[in-house]
Amino acid sequence: MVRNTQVSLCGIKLKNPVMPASGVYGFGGEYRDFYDPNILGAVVLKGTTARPRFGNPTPRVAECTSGMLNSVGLQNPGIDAVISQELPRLREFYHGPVIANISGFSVEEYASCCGKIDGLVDIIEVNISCPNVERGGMGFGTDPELAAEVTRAAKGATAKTPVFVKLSPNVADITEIGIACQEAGADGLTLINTLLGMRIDIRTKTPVLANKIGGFSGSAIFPVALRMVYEVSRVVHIPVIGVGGISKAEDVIEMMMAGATAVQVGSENLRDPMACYRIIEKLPNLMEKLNIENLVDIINIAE
Amino acid sequence: MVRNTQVSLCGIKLKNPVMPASGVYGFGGEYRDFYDPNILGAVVLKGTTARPRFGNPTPRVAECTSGMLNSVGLQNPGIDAVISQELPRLREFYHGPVIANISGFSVEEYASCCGKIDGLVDIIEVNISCPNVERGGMGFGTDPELAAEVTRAAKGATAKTPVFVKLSPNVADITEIGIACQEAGADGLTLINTLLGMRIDIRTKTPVLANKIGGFSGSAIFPVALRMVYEVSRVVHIPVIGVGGISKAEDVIEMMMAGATAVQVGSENLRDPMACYRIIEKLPNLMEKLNIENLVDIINIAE
Amino acid sequence: MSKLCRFDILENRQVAKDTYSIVLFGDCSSVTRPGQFVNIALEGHYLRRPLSVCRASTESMTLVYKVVGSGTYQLSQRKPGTGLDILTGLGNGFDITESGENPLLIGGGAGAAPLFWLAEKLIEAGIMPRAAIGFNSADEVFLAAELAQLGVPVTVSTLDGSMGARGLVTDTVGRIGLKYDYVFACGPEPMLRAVYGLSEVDGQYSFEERMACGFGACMGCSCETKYGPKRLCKEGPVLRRGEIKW
Amino acid sequence: MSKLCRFDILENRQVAKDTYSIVLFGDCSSVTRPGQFVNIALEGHYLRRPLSVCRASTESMTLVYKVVGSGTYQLSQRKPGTGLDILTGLGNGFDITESGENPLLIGGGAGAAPLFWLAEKLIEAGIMPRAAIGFNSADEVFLAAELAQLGVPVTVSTLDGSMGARGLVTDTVGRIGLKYDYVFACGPEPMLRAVYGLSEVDGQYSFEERMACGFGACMGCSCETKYGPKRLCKEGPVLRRGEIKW
Ligand SMILES: Cc1cc2nc3c(=O)[nH]c(=O)nc-3n(C[C@H](O)[C@H](O)[C@H](O)COP(=O)(O)OP(=O)(O)OC[C@H]3O[C@@H](n4cnc5c(N)ncnc54)[C@H](O)[C@@H]3O)c2cc1C
Ligand SMILES: Cc1cc2nc3c(=O)[nH]c(=O)nc-3n(C[C@H](O)[C@H](O)[C@H](O)COP(=O)(O)OP(=O)(O)OC[C@H]3O[C@@H](n4cnc5c(N)ncnc54)[C@H](O)[C@@H]3O)c2cc1C
Ligand SMILES: Cc1cc2nc3c(=O)[nH]c(=O)nc-3n(C[C@H](O)[C@H](O)[C@H](O)COP(=O)(O)O)c2cc1C
Ligand SMILES: Cc1cc2nc3c(=O)[nH]c(=O)nc-3n(C[C@H](O)[C@H](O)[C@H](O)COP(=O)(O)O)c2cc1C
Ligand code: FES
Ligand code: FES
Repeated sequence: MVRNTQVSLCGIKLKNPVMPASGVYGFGGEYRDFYDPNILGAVVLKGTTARPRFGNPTPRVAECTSGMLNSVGLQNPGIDAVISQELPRLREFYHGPVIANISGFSVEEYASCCGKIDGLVDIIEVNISCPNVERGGMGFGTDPELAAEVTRAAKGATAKTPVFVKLSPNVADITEIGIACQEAGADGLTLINTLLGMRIDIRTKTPVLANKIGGFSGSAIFPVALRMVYEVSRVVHIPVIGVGGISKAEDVIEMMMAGATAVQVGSENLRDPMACYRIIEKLPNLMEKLNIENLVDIINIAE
Repeated sequence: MVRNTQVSLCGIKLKNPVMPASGVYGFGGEYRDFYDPNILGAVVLKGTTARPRFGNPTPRVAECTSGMLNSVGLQNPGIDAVISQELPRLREFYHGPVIANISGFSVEEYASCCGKIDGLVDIIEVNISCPNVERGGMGFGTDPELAAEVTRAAKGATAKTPVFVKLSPNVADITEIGIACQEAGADGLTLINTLLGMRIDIRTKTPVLANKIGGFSGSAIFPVALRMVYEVSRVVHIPVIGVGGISKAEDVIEMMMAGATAVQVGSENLRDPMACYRIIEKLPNLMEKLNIENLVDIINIAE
Repeated sequence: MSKLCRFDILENRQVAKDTYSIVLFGDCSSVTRPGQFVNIALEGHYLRRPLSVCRASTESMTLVYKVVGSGTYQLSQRKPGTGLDILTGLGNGFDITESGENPLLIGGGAGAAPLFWLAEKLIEAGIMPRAAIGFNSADEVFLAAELAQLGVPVTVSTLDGSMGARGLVTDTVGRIGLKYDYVFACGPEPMLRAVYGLSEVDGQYSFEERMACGFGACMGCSCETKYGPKRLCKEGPVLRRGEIKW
Repeated sequence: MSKLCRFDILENRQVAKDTYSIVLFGDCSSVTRPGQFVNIALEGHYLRRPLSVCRASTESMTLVYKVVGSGTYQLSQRKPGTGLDILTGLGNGFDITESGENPLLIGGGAGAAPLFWLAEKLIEAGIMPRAAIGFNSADEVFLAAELAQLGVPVTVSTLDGSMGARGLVTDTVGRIGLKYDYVFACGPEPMLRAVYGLSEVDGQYSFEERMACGFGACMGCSCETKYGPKRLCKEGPVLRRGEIKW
C-alpha cells in the first residue's frame, strides 16, 4: 500500500512533515554535499534580524549528554541580505516551501523584518525567545502579553504570508503563551525553542560557553518538547509544528500523535548531516509497521 | 596528599557531599544488598505526606533518552508511620545525617508534617513541586508568594531542624522563587526537582504513563539543573544542594563549581544501584587529578 | 538478596518467532526461586530490561524473551562471548510449598518462560504438574517440547488454531475441563484475569509492570492489593490469589 | 566537498605521552589539502570530535591526537579492525601555492599534526621548508623524526628543556634567528599569537575552536576577521595573516 506522508500547514502542502529547524540549516546550502534538499517537507532559514549580527563570543557550543548547548546569538547577515542574496541563492536549487525565522530585540524590529519578507516565503516563523531590549531584557517569550504584542505586530506588518510564533519552553505554563499568540492572530505555533542550560569545564573551572548560559537542544529534551506540544495542541485550534530532540522516524510519529502537524529536526542534523534524509526515508516503512495509511490521521491522536 | 571531601550544611557535617535524592532511596533500606549506606554524606527519605498515599495509577515510569519519567505521585506510608516505623528502622543500620522530604497539598499539611518531624532528623527538605489543592492546583513551586508562604509555615512549625526548600525547575525565573524562599526564612535550597515531560507509545497510540505527564529526570537534565544551581547560587547566601542528572564524580565537581555545597544523585541509582558508591569512591582520585585539596574550595568557583 | 553481576553470554538463539533463548554464565547464587527475574543493562538504554528466569543453576541461567522493542532487539543481536551487566535475584518468585497435589501451570506468550524451572522444582518436590500454554500461532510456540520432556502433560493453544487447540489458553482449559487444585499463572494481565475468573482454585499469579529499578527503590511498580500496596519487583511479581484486588 | 564515510581502523598506537596515531582505511577522496580536518562520531558522545589530517592518500589517512577528555580517550581504546563513522574533507586547509621560497612550518603539541603532510606537499612542489615544533617535554615529542626523514631541518623546543631548546617554540625561533619568508602555523591560540607577533612575514594560521557540525551549518565556530565573520570549519580553519584581527 502507498503510504501518504503529506501534511498541510495553513494551506501550504508539504510532501512530508519533516524539515530542519531554524539555525541548523544555514540558508539552505550547507547540506547539498549530503542530499538534495528538495526531499524535505520545507526548508527553515537561520534566524534573521533587522541588522547583520556576528552573534556572541566563542566558544559558543558545548556538548552535553544526548544534547548540546549553543549561544550562537543569531549570527546572520540581516534581513536585507537574506532577501537580496540568500533567498535567490536558495531558489536556484530548492523549489519547495520556505519558512523564514525572524527575531528581534524590539516589537518594531519584528514588524519591520516581517513586513519586508512578507510574500517572499511560504511561512514566517517569529522566534520570541529573544530578550526584549525595550523592557529591560525580559523575554518576549515568557510573558503572554509581550508574546501577543509581537504576534499582533507581525500580523499587522504582513498581508500574504501566514505567521507562526515559535515559543520558548522556559516558562511555567506554555499553554498560556500559546493561547495568547493564537488570540493575537497567530496562524500557527512552533514549539519548542531551546531550554536554558549550562556546562562548566572542570579542568579550567570556568563555564564552557563564553556567554556562560546557552540553549540546550538535542534528544535529551524530547520528552519536554513532546509534553509541551501535547499540552498546547489540546488548547489551541491552529496548527503546531513540533520541534525538540527529534532524531528518528519514531520521534516524528510520536510528536505527531502528541499534536504536531509537522516537525522540525534541529541538532540531530549537526551530528548526522544525513538525519533528515534518514528520517524521511524511514517514514513509509514505519507507517507500514504501525498500520498508518495517512500521516495526517495520527495528528493529535494520543489521548 | 589526603583529599578532604567534607562539606557542611547549616552546621551539619557531611563526610562527603553525595547523598541519594528523595524518592529513589525509599526509606534507606533498599540498597543494603549493594553497599553500606554509612558511606553516604547523608540519606534523604522518600517524599512524605500527612496521610498515607498509594500514589498514581501505573504505568508510572517510562524510559527516555538518557533519562526517565515518573508519575509515582508520592507513594508513602504517611508522616506518622515514617516517624514511628521507618526512622527507627533506618537508625538500626545507618548512623549518619538524615534528611526528611516533606510534601503537602495545602500550607497546613506542610506545617503539620514539618512540626511532627522537627528535631527527629538533621534537615527537613520541603518539596514545593506539588499542586496546591487550595488554590486550584497552581503549583506551590511556580509562584514566589506561595513558595514563601510554604516556607514561612514550615519555619513556623519547626524549632530545631533547618528547613531546605526544594524548588521546581518548571518556571521562567528560578532565582525569583529562590530569593522568595530565602526571604521567608529558608535555611537552604535544594534544586532541582523533575522537569515535566511526556512519552507516547507509538504502538498503542497512548501516553506511556497512566497519568500522561510525569517528572523527567536523569543525565539528560543535568545542564538545566546546573544552570539553575548557578543562577540561584549567585543571588542567595544560603547553601544550595544541587540535584538533577548527576551520574558520575565529574558531575559532582561540576555541580559544586556551579554553586552547590552538596549534591543528590537521583535516577542514576535506579539504573546502577552502586551509583553513589561508585561516585564517592572516585572523588578523591578525581580531586587529585584536578588538583583540588578540599572539596569546599570549589563551591561556587566558576565565574 | 539482589546482586549486581557480570554475565557472559554462552548462547543466544531464536527458539520461535521473535522469541530468543539466551544462556548466561555467571554468579546465579541469588536466583533461588522460579518466578524471580533479572534486570539487564543495555547500551544506549537508560533503564534496565526485566526478564524472568526460565531456568537456573548456580552458575548459569536461561532467559527466554520476545523481541518487542529496541531493548529486546539489541539483546537478540548480542553475540556469545560478550558480557552483560545484570541485576539478579529480583522478586519473590513462586512458592512451591503452597502448591496442591495437582497444580496447573498456565502461561501465555513469552511470559510463560518461568514455567519450565517451576515444573522442574515441583517434580523435584514430588509433584507432577500439568501445563497449559497459549500463543498467537504455531510459529510462536516454545516451551511445549521442553515441558513434555520433563514428563509434564502439556496442552497447547493457539489463537489462530495453527497448533493445538484454537483459542485462548483459558478457553481451552475451561472447554476440556482440566482438573487442578492449585494454579501457577504467568503471562499478560488479560490472561491472568481470565485464569482468575476460570475457577475459585487458589494459586499464585505473576504480574508484569513497567519498572525502573527492579529492586524496590523507586515505587514505580506498585500495585494495590487487599493487604496494602506492594511493589511488584520486591513483594511481587508473584501475588497470591487471596491478595489480588479484582 | 564534505563526505560521510565509514572507515576501518588499520592501526592505533601511542606515539608519545598521551598522544596516539591512528591509521584509517576508507574513501579519502574528499581530503585534498593538508590542514583539512575530519569529524569523528564516537559512541555515547553527542558531538563529533574534530581532528586534523596528519597525512592522507586516496584510501587511507593518518590522524595524530592527544587524549584530553573522554572522546579522545575512547578513541585511543578502539581496536584495529573496528570501524568509525567519519565526516571527511572539512575545512579549507593550507594553500601551498601562496608559499614563499623559504617557508617555516611552526607547530605546538598535538596541533602540529598537519605539518607532516604539508611538508610533503611543499617538497613535492619543489619547496623545502624548515620546521620548528614545540612540546611541554621530551616524552610528548612526535613528528620530529618523521619530518627529518623528509629532509626537513627541524628545531625542537620543550618547555622544560628535556629535549631540544628550552622554552616556547616561538622563543626558540626568535632566539636562533631562523630566517623565513612565509609561515604556516598550527597549534594552540597563544602560540599562534606569538608567531603572529614574531615578525611581519606573511603566512597561514590554522585555528581551533569548539565545533558542533564541522561543515558550516550551525555557526558555532565563527570568527571575526577583517573581511567579516568566517566559519572556522568552512572558511577556516586556516586564515591568512592579512585577515586575522589581532
Ligand atoms: C518482572 C518481569 C518479567 C518479565 N519477564 C519477561 C520474560 O521472561 N520474557 C519476555 O519476553 N518479557 C518479559 N517481560 C517483559 C519485558 O521486560 C519487556 O518486553 C521488555 O522490557 C521490552 O523492552 P524493549 O526495549 O524491547 O521494548 P520497549 O517498548 O522499547 O521498552 C521501553 C520501556 O518499556 C518497558 N516495557 C515495555 N514492555 C514492557 C512489558 N511488557 N513489561 C514491562 N516493561 C515493559 C521496557 O522495560 C522499557 O523501560 C517481563 C517484564 C517484567 C516486569
Ligand atoms: C579543526 C580542529 C582540528 C583539530 N585537530 C586536532 C588534532 O589533529 N589532534 C588533536 O589532538 N586535537 C585536535 N583538535 C582538538 C580536538 O578536537 C579536541 O582535543 C577533542 O575534540 C577533545 O575531545 P575529548 O572528548 O577528548 O575532550 P572533552 O573535553 O571531553 O570534549 C568535550 C567537547 O569539547 C570539545 N573540545 C575539547 N577540546 C577542544 C579543542 N581543543 N578544540 C576544539 N574542541 C574541543 C570536544 O570536541 C567536545 O565537543 C582539533 C580541533 C579542531 C577544532
Ligand atoms: C546551533 C543552533 C542554532 C539555533 N538557531 C536558532 C535560530 O536562529 N532561531 C530559532 O528560532 N531557533 C534556533 N535554534 C533552535 C532550534 O531551531 C530548535 O528549536 C532547538 O534546537 C530544539 O530542537 P532540537 O532539539 O531538534 O535541536 C537553534 C538551535 C541550535 C542548536
Ligand atoms: C522515581 C522518582 C521518585 C521521586 N520522588 C520524589 C519525592 O518523593 N520527593 C522529591 O522531592 N523528589 C522526588 N523525585 C525527584 C528527585 O529527588 C530529583 O529531584 C530528580 O529526580 C532529579 O534528579 P535526577 O536527575 O538525579 O534523578 C523523584 C524522582 C524519581 C525518579
Ligand atoms: S521498579 Fe522500582 S520499586 Fe519496583
Ligand atoms: S562548527 Fe558548525 S558552522 Fe562550524
